[in-house]
Amino acid sequence: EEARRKQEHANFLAKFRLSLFSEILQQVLDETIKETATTVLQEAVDERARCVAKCSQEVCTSLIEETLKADVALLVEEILAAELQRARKYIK
Amino acid sequence: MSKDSQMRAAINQKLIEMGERERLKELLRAKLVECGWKDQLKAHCKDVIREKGLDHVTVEDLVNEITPKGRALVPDSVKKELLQRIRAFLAQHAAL
Amino acid sequence: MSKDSQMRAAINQKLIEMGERERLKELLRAKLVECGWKDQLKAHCKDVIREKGLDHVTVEDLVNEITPKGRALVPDSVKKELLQRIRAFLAQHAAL
Repeated sequence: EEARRKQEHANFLAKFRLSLFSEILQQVLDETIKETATTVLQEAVDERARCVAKCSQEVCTSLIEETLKADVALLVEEILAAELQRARKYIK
Repeated sequence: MSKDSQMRAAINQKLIEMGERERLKELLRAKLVECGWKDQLKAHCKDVIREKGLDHVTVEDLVNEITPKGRALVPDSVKKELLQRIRAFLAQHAAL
Repeated sequence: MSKDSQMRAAINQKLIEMGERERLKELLRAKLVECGWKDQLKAHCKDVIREKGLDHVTVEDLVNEITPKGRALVPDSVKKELLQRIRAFLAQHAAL
């Protein structure tokens, strides 16, 4: 009877051990996988937002620079031409 | 209540009361970081996002996509250690 | 090609495709006239010509001389408005 009881208990513990093991493994994996997916996705979203903000700023700066370059050149040409004309008139 | 379920309930209560359940989970989490599993999982997440495009993937999609790989990547040594810890606890606290 | 340069290229392409880049330049020009930038720069240009003498300046010299001032004179509010417009455009049009 004692031997039978011991065997039954050993069987119970073996089953319990495995079920506890699977339960803990599954729980921790599920939690960690969800947490990792959430974090990585959020990081990717944040990283893109940072990149868009930085690049928008750079595009804006280059657009201003391009416009200034063209406009300053035009302005200088106009003024120089006007000044030359004025000088010529004066000499005449 | 059968004898088995009574015993199960008693051990479960002991696991919680003694904080062993949380400790087992903590151990597993730490081991998963230590063995590089978490980094591999992160890298796999990034691959999936890159592949599908950021605008076409939700947390749920990502979880569904990476779970099989996540499960498969758990090293046997980590599983073995967890099982060992459970066995030791039961040997100490679930004696006949 | 780095991520940043890919993104910059994508933004520029979208702005050009939709004609927004030209509209933004026009807006900038209008704002620069409105805030007196053009008048200030004209005056500065004339000062430089007077200072150096008409016979001793070329278009290139003058451009090099007054460009830094032209850059510095662009009001922050104008830069801010332009950036705002780019952001609004991207939010509306670009799946970047």
